[in-house]
Amino acid sequence: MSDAAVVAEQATDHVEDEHAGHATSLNLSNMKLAMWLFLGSECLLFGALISTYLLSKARFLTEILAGNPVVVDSISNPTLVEEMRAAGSVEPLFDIPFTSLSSFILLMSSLAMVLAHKAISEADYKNLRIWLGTTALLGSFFIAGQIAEFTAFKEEGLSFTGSLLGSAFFTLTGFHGIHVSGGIVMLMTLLVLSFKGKLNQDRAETVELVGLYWHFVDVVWVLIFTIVYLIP
Amino acid sequence: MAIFNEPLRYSLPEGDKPGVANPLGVFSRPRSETGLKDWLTTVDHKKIGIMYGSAAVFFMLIGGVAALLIRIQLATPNSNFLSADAYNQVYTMHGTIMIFLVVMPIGAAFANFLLPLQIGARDVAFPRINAFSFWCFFLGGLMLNSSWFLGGGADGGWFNYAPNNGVAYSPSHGIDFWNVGLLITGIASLSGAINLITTVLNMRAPGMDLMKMPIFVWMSLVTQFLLLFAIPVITVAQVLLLMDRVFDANFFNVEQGADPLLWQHLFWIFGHPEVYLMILPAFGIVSEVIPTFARKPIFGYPFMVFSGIAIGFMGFGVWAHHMFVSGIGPLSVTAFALSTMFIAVPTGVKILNWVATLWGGKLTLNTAMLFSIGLITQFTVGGLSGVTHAMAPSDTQQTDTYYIVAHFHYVLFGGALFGFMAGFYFWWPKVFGHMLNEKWGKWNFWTMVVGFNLTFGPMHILGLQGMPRRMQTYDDAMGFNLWNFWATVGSFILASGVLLFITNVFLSLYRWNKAGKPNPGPDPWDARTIEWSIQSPAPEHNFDYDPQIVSVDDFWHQKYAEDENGKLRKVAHGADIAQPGNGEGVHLPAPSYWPLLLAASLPLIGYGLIFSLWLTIPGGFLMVVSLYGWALEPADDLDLPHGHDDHKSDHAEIASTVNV
Amino acid sequence: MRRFNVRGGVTLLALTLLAASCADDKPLNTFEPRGKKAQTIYDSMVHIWWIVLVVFILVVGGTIALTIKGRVKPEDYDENDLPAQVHGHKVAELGWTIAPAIFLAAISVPMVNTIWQLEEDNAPGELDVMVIGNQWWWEYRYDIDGDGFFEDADGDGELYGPEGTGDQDDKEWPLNIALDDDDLSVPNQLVIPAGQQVDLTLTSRDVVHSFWIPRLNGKRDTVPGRLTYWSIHADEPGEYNGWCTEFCGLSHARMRMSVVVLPEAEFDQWLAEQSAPSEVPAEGTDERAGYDVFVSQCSRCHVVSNDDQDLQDAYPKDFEADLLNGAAPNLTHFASRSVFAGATYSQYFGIDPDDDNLDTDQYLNLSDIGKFNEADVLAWIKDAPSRKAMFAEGRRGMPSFDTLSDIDLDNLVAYLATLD
Amino acid sequence: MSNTATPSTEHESHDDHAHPTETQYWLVFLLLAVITAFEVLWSYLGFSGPALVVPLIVMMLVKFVIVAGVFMHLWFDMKMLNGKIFTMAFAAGIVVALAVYTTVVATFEFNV
Repeated sequence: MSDAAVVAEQATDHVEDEHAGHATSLNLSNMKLAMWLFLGSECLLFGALISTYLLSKARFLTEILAGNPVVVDSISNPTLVEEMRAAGSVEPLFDIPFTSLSSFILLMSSLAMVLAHKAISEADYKNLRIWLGTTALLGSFFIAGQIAEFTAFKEEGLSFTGSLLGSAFFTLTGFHGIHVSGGIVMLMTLLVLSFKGKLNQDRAETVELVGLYWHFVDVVWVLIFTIVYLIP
Repeated sequence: MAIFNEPLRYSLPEGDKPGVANPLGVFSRPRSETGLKDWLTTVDHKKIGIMYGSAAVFFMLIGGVAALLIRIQLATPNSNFLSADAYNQVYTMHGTIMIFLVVMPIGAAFANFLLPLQIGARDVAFPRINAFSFWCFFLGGLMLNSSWFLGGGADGGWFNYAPNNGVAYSPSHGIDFWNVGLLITGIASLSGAINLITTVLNMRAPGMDLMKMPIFVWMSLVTQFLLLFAIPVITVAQVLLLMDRVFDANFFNVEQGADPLLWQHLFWIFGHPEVYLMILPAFGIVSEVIPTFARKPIFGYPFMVFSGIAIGFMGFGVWAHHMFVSGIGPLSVTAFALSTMFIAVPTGVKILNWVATLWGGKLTLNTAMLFSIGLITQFTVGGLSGVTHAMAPSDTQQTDTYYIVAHFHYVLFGGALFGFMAGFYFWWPKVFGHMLNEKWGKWNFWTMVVGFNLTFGPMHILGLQGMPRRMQTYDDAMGFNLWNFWATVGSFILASGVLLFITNVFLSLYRWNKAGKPNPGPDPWDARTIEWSIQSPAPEHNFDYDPQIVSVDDFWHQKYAEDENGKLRKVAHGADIAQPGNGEGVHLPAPSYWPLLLAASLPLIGYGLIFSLWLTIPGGFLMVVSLYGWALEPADDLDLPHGHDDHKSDHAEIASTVNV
Repeated sequence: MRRFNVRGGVTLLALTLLAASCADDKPLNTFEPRGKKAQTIYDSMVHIWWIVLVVFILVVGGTIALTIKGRVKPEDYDENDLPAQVHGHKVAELGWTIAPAIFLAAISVPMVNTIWQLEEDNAPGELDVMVIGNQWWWEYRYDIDGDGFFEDADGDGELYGPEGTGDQDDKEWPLNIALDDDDLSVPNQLVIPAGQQVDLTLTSRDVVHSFWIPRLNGKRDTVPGRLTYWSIHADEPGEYNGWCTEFCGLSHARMRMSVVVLPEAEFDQWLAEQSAPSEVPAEGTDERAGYDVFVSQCSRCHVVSNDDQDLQDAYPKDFEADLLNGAAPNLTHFASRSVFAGATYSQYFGIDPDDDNLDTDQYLNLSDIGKFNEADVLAWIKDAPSRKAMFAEGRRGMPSFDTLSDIDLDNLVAYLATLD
Repeated sequence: MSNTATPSTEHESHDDHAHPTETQYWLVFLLLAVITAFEVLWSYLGFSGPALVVPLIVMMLVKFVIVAGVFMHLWFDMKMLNGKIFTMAFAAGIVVALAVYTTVVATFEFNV
């Protein structure tokens, strides 16, 4: 919630960032400093979610290997349980090529975002709109991929309420997904403002701030992709 | 500071007309300067600070009544004054309220009111986010307390260990209220932390280097960093619990293989920095009060600063000492016992530096000073009892007994709250423009000292005699009768001490009104920091012009100088060199409805999560509307009174006289 | 108005202080160790207390002395006669940074030693007991058949053992703890031999509890889904009390503990007696009528081991894996214990539980020395929730049996009194 | 942390440091894409244990640093006056998170 407020403040709020652009004690913009502090705080948030996931995965796997009937029954696809036992990991659950594509899309959106910022700092409003739109679109593709993946998991029996792993996985990726969605809303807002002619070069910092947020969300996915998907 | 050196003009982007009255056609812009509407929509850090303080005192009365109920129940063995269920709710809510809705917000009240004044800024970096923080805290606190009327309060202890916090073991909605209410106050803390850190780092007056900031500013800065990094952790723990309780997830479902220790770790990673962020503002306050009334500078300023930073840093490395008996294994116990031992070092440095400040001083023992000395002595007791159970083997006998209850009350009541009382008496004239009565203040102090020590002193003995915490009742044969009785007597004396303070507040106001509202002057204490260089009460715009900072305790150095014999003489009176409080041409951020509305959407969503998800729809709608309303509303309103006046020349003149 | 008599008040206070410090009526006192482990802890903490006391006197006394010495009445204060403006003293400050650090490092060395010493002693010894926390009573399991395990706990063929034995990876805690005929389950009262270290394997069936017998050792949590290890040691026979010290829900305050320490020979005798099944009362007696009530009303949750096939069939040995159902105390030798209901109520009159010189023989045949506390047992069965708060309606805790007739209740109590 | 509270009246642009060109951004992106591809490849090569995990972690960190440094401009902000405050604010969060959560996971690992 608070990030939404911070972001809302920064998205169109000119006052703070106006005088922030002028001299301050550190000669830095207030909004940008606040954004970085917020991102520093977010590290603790995602760190807690990732550790929760790691612990839950370890405990889930122990139960599966030990054959705890409650946990085994929570996965409706019995072959999957067999595969997990054989592999000694939860790896068989994941569809790595699909997720790799998602990760690639998100990386690409980061590029689009940085190009959007470049465009507005050069007062190139046409390119600004193109790249803002592209970023939002790629983000939406990523979210669509998430939804597809969640549905597939649900069919295999890894549900949010069914097992410890499910709860941890969906909460971690869901939290990330909410962050991406929030970013998309901000990007769309910027796009509308731009079309209304209210997003000019003197507000390049607003785009930069949304960009910082967007790149951070991307970076978190870089971690999640490796830790959750690639490392068994 | 741009805000001073630049003409105080907030430029609007092209397309926005100045003074857009109703950005979404919903409201017209709030205009009132007084009355309820002003308080609801204000973005002035001083008013927000006052609201933080008043709300915290209001919650303190609720938490205090809960404390008295606990003490009545425990005054005699096998008492049935409170049922087991009621007792569990009362002690849980007492702890939760006192920590989250009293001590933390009073710290926030002082930080809000004082930080901009002490660093020479006109307001915080983000005034509307500041208002939003307050309303989140207040509405979250009200929501938490509404559980009393909606099926009972939380009954799992403030630490709320899993799996006892699950629906299976706590079927009432109490823990849901605890969870959602504290999530909302967490948002308040986090946004407040970002705001205040930015303010301190980025809005200092010219010349105010980091190492020239008052100690209170330093301690608040460390506090805000602790919040910045600790709040997300409790947020995650609470989200996990929320998922478990409301959406049937399995994070703490042992049957599915979950590990209950995960909760303990997440909770205490937050919980221990929490302890330090409650005490550090009080440390900051007494570090201002003691030098003022000892007529000496603080002893070892850099050590005070760095020990504060060290406490903040080490505060993140000791959390598992709350889990020495959880079976985390001797390796972890050893590591955390050692780190806990060594956090005593910077704390000890602080205490000894205060003592050294007293040494050789000419002490004016007014109420603020008495409370500060009360903090030093009582916190020392709490700190030393802390060392005794940092020893992990002894801790296996002492943890979860009344010994611990005694320990943390000595730290948080005898320490933090005594410090806050000192702060109230000290800064009252700056906040409200009149002094608190000294005679009543001294009664207040001595009653509280006697009551406090009689209440919590015996708890050391009770704990060592083996009385565990969180017990609804105990048996006659256990030998706890005597000291429990005296503790209850003490708690009522303590409560009357608090009432004396509240009486003093109203009495002083009444007498001041009757005496024709005499002004105490900008500098009634002959104080040291720059908030005393402006009028009392602090004018709405804080500073007429930029203070130019040359040294630590800059205002004091303006008043005193050495004469030809090298002897310090008073060369100027505070009242003579203070800024006149002329706000001509100053343009302030305009009030706004949106922070209040955005904050109000959160409890709505919270009630929705607890009772019916349908309720979240209006809450979510209000949230989206408020976010966009906020974003589209110019923070500035050029039609506002005060008028906009371009004093460029004036400012240039002031700037030219500055020696940097 | 009567004047407050200061001298009388001070005398009263002094007398109460004296009374408090002399009386030895504090069964949970942490300053009276009665066993090896508790003694180790006591020794490690007591010297810290003296150090802390000295620091306390120096700092607090110093602060107060400086305050009194330095005070100046506001009206006497001269703005032009300031005290020396000392900004600090690097050496002093470094001194009181480094000195406490060195000092703390010094006291850390024995502390770390003690931590490991207390932990290493938990290795399997002669007697291993499993401690299981329940809302709101304790279950103790004895490894009678001497196979080193507390039996096939979850029925998957893998065994739980004390530390260092058994399948340590198999750590998921099953909520249906199967009973084993060969091993012994004793609720509420732990019985151990004197002078011998008893190693404990702890876990919980529901929420986190904490096992604490202050005179025998510090505390250790029992965590559901985890095994933790601890041990106790008592020098002398006697009864030692404790209390669950981790908040465990509604009736936390009535989850109390009792440890009876017997001389070794008597302990062996006790163990043999406890391992024997109980007898079914003869047909036609009141006790038999009570037994029938037990089979129909109580055996759903409570276990009594005997050779009656009807009873064996009446309840399942494996409790349903239902978190709320849980397992209720095993009543096979109900009347051999001195406490019931989470060690909250005494089962016998005429025992002073705090008497350290108690003839320990009486624990073998309690009925010989005290009168069975029929009134409390009856009141308990009739309406347990009113005597100890429980979620009986949520199948957690004992429901009230006020629907039973007075005759049935009397007979039931009579039967329970025979279970010694 | 140095502080320069110079009362400046000029609009001091914080964009006066050189940002990469568009081509450079594309090149960085290509680098990231290649690393990602390599990560996926590595996870399919059948390594196990440290041979699998260590390179993956290293590649993850490299990506992290590149995105934070180039896309989030930390490398360029570092060069501007007081710009390292941004890096420090962010790094503080990362360091605290790493230290704290590694310890948590370790306490579960070494609990005997």
